[in-house]
Amino acid sequence: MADLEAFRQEAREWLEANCPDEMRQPMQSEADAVWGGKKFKFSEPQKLWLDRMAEKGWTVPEWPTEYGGGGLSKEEAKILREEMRRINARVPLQSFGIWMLGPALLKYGTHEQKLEHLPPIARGEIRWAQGYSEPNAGSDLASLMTKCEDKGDHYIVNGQKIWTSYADKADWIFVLVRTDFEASKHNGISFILVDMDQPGVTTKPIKLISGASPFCETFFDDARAEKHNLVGELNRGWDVAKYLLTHEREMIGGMGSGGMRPMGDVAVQQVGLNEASQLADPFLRADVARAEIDGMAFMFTMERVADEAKAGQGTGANSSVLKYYGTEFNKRRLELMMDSSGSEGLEWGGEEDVARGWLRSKGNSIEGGTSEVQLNIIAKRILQLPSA
Amino acid sequence: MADLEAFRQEAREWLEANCPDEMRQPMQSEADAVWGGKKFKFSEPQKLWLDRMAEKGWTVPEWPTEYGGGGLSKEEAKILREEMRRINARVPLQSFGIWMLGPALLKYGTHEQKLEHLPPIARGEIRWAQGYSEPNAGSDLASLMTKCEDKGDHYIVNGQKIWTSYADKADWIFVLVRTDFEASKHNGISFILVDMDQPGVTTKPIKLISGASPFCETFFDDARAEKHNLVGELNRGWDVAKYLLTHEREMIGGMGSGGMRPMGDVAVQQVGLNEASQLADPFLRADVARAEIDGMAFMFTMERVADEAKAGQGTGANSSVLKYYGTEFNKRRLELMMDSSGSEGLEWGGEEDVARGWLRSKGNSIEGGTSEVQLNIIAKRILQLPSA
Amino acid sequence: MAMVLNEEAGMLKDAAKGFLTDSAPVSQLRKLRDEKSEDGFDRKTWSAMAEMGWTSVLVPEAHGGVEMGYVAAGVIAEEMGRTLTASPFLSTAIMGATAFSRFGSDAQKSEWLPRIAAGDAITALAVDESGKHSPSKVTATAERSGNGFKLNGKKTFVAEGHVADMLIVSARTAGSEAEAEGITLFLVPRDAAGVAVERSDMVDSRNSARITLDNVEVTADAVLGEVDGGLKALEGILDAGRAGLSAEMSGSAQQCLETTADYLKERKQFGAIIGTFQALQHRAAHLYSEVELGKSIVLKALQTLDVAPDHAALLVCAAKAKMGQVAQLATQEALQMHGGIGMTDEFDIGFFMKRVRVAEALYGDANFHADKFARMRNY
Amino acid sequence: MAMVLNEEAGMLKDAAKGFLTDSAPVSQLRKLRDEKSEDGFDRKTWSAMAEMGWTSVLVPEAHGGVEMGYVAAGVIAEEMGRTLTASPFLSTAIMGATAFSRFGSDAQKSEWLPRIAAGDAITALAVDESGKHSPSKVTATAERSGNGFKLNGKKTFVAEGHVADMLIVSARTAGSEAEAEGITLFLVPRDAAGVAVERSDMVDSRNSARITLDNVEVTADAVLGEVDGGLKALEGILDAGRAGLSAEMSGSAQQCLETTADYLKERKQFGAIIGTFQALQHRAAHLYSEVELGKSIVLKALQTLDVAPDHAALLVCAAKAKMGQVAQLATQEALQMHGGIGMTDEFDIGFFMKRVRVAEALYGDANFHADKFARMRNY
Repeated sequence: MADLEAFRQEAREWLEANCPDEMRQPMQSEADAVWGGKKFKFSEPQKLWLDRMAEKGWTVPEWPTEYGGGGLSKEEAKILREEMRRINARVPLQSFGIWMLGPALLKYGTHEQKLEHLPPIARGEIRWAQGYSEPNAGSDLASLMTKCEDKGDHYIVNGQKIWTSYADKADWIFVLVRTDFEASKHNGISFILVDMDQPGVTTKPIKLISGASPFCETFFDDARAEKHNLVGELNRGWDVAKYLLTHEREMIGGMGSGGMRPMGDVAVQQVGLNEASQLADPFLRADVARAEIDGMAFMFTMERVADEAKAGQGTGANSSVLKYYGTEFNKRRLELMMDSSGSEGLEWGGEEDVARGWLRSKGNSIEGGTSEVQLNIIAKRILQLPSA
Repeated sequence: MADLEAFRQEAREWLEANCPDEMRQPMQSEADAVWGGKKFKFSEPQKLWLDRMAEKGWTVPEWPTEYGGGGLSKEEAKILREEMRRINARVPLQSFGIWMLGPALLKYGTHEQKLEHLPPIARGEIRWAQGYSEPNAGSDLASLMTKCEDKGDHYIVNGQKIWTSYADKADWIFVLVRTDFEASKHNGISFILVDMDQPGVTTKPIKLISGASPFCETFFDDARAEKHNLVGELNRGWDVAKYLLTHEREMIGGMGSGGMRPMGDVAVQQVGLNEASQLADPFLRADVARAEIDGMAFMFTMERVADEAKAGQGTGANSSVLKYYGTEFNKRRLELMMDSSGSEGLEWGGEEDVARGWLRSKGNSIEGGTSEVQLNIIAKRILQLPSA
Repeated sequence: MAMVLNEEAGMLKDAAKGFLTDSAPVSQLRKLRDEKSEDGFDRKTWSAMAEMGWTSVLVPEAHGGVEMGYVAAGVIAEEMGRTLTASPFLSTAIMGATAFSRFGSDAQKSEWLPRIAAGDAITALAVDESGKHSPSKVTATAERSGNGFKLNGKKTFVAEGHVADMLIVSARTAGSEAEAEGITLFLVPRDAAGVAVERSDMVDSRNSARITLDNVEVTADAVLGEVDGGLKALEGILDAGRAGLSAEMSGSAQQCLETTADYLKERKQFGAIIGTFQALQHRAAHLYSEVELGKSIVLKALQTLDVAPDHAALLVCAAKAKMGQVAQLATQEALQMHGGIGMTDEFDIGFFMKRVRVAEALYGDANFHADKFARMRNY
Repeated sequence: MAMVLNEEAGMLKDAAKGFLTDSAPVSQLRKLRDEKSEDGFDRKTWSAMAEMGWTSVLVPEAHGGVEMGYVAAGVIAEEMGRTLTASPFLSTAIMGATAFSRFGSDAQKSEWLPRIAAGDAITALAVDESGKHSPSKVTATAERSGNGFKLNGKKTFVAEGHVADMLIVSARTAGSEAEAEGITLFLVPRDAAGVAVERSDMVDSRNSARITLDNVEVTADAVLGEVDGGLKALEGILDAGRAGLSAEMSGSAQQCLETTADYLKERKQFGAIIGTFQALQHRAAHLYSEVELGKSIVLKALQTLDVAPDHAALLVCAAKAKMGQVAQLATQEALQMHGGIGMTDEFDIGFFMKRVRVAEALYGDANFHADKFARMRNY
């Protein structure tokens, strides 16, 4: 305990001394997020803050120091987060490398793979994309057909991925490929890392109904991949993919809560109160109150699932409950925000732009495993209902 | 048109002269309904009214006169109903014979069968029960196993039926039986009429959660059926059954509307209004208004489906929409009645007894083909979605 | 009145479907959006509609119209909902024609109805002043000034406001902000001095405008209906518009349902046509049932506008509330069942989702109408 | 505080499940109903509960209790919800103990808490006066009379009212009908002169009574908490009861879900186990998710009652609203998925549906609590 207090003191002093003032202001929009990578345009304070944090290993506090991490314990990492929040320090680096590839490499990668790929992630030098879905393999991810052939000292990849987040801004991509077309669906898949800086890899942004293009189509046309960049065993890539999907599910499910303005407050601001000090639209009031109660129950469910996991109780399949309920709830929340905003919320490019968030939310229950897939998982893994 | 006016005049005068005063009072409860049959205890005015109406053939106004009907046209029958409503005349006779067996016999029966069975139905002398469901053939009605064997000059029936409405009060029963165990599921079924006044047929009432026992189990133990009482072709009973199910579906679906006190009125009476003259429970108000709107839309859908049928438009499968929505709506309506009534509605044997109606409504979406079966039908017949 | 389309309406429906599918499909709206059309609708298509008599569907024969009625107008609106055709049909052929034929003076009728019938004039109703619809909440003022009135105030969410020739504006001639009495309707030419119109960029890529009135002078002839008693006419015009929007949403909901059912019959996942999955079948079947209910209440509302317009308010209220809810369910289910492709701008589902949201909000959303319904039913 | 049961609570849960499943399953309630038990609960079972320490779970150690807290009380209530065990646990061990330990005078504590702990006394809260719960709507009166008070009025929906030794009654000492101020709580022995108790025949076959107070005289010592300021204590006692009911409903919902999942694995229709039908799978999975949410908010409410009872109101409100809605969904889905057999009295689902409806209505239904939640959040 004394050690932890000492760590807190040290962290506090270091942050106070090293976090630039500009990095202590709340982010104004998604555009203020630092994603890193070769193509990223840093502001000076962003770069300074990232470099200083990466130097300490604190962009990935719990990773081992030899791979660019801070080597902190869970408790220390928690203290670091608390101290960062204390001064409103921004997260120095967001990345799929940190959230997704990193954990997978730490679990399934070789020492050499970790040494090669983890430090550049921690320093924000390489930005990663995820190559999972294909046009004919959406919910049924395992039916993917992107082909990876063994050419002796290297692999050649051919095929098309879709829904690759920010692929047009990424440097490398981790890809699920089929390495055995004879094996049963789940058994011929491998997990491989591909450098996107080659002619064989091209990307095309997909414009969404929200007007933004956070996703791309990614084409592999005789793209080369090195043999040492195969993660896990050949044809056993599905294990890695499943491990990652669970991570992703929790990440997306969690969007249904936290950090958002309470619906009731937004509604009051938009619609106003009547003489009885109640929301002037009584039907909206009923919908908002019921939704806020559900949102509260969902938030505590996230907390409980985490606490149960810590205590070694509970079931891993609960991540499907969080993904399902969290994304459906987020859609409902944004429908209510639209109800609150009336015609103002229907303007395109308005200041608050609730409409774009509303439209974007519709994808939550599709990406990372649709709601239908989550319900299948709950029915089968938790309720143990039989398959047809 | 002149003929119709003459008919109206004649009907009006006859009703005025012949409908007993007691039969012009609204029914106080389900117990006032006249079901007829050998075991039925008539009050004097009930019997008088039934006999007079049966004499005119007006218990079944549109059936042919030779089978005990009134031989009226659709238009005349409508006028008769209007004139009866004008003086609040009660329906002289309710019966599954009129609603279900009659239409089936008129369509599938021989002249002899009609002559034998329809007039006693019209006069309320014989009360019929329906023997369809079996303990292991609920939604999957066609998997029924009640056996009917050919014994030369007669049949012998063995097996068990369940959910036979008022079987303990009925005289005869129309039964779906299996006459060919080799044929495919739908092809070995026959439709047969069985006299219940024999030792081989016994009944046992089923007590429901609502406390009432409108249904029975019915046991056939070497029960005898006459050969001339087979309706339709041998092994083609499924056609008759399907025809009847459509009738039943519409009947049950229709319970979701008409003749009931508006939900809003009930809620106001129970919960009261606030200073703004709005229902004092604002959440209940929202639920009730939305439900009343749905109820209105449902009522007009019944009207539209009927008008489309008259005009030769529309699809027969729409009866599944009415059954599905009508019964689900009725359940919702009664949940709202319970919400309105609070603890008073939770008393058992209270005057209004909303609780019994509430519990009874839960069966609506099960009997006559579950909601799930109706949705299957809509998906397949109307939307033409493929089978697995 | 039987709840079926008569032969005339049936023929109109076929003709409308044919024309709109060929000449004004969703791709036309997409093009107008992508090319940032200033008009926000296609004038050639609008002229063709006028030639077919659509602009005169509610104009009395005496004023050059075909006077087919609200059911017929609804048939056209419904088909437009299927193709998302952008046009001033709602603002002008439905609401403008209703305004003049039901509430206009003889002079106003003679001046405007023939022009509407001919497709020569576009009208727009300027009612809302804030994000939420509330027709009696009027702060725009009209002060007596000489023989006429001087108007001041702001209006928002004015459909077709920036392309209209004539604005129908609600303003307060007496009473206080939320009072029902004291509201008057005025005819204000869009190019009158003191009128500023700014087009809003809406999520559905359709026309909507903010309007500012700065000492706009009009004569006494500019009053539509009664001075101080304008709310009745305003509600009459709005109800025509609400019924039209309900019919439009009905068309959109049907289109989304059909497109989705087709997709379910094609798309394969997990080695099977996804339309064989019972969970999706049941959701599609439930949606079908809801769409059927919506169609019924909309038809009833339109029929009532034809035969007893003064008694149509409750039904219009129910229709707008129900259809708004059903159409949103339809777009949401359509998008989810299409999966990722439904999220792309390239695909049409997003256009339906956006337009339905706007149509749902315009002239009162489902909550507004359900609340009004409850009040009309005395609870 | 981690949202998991600690070891002690976990052991209590196992013990409770074992005892209730063996000694007080649903068949006990059925028997009590069929035999028209006058008590409405089984006194032997109640004594056994007292021996196991359940009646003292909220009684401080100083007064002979085990003082395990609200989470522990909730664990017992939840298991009772699984077996539908009828007993005065809620009225006495939860609400009676809360009333005296949090709001009683020293004398009241010393007199009543040991008796509650020992299972020797049954208490009942008499708050409602009409079909809908509204604690501040009090018309029963208590007039000063000599050194004490004279009570008049009627109460309804009093759980355990006809078997209670002591009634806790809200009455108005000042103010008008719906005012928050002016309410006082009184301890009124059930056998006091002027008290008439009539048992109501309830749909859940559990105990509920109508109580009439006709010039009932009590001394000043009979006041629980503050004169005129009794609403705070009343809400405190109610919140304990509401949390207990929420835990009970959580148990019932879980039991319905599990029974249904088991049935889906067994029942065959159309040549297949019905649990393979995806539509039913998705509905069961959705129900599972809702039950999980309900469990979380109930646990949080109970934990907050333990650590910060004065700040638990909003969470209790949310828990009762959410769990009421979830438990009703659970009983409705269970019945529908069981089909015809679920409708029979012979099967247990009906008992769950009936009890959940009563538990949902008792001390405020989901609408009451959602409305209160909105008011507490200032909208």
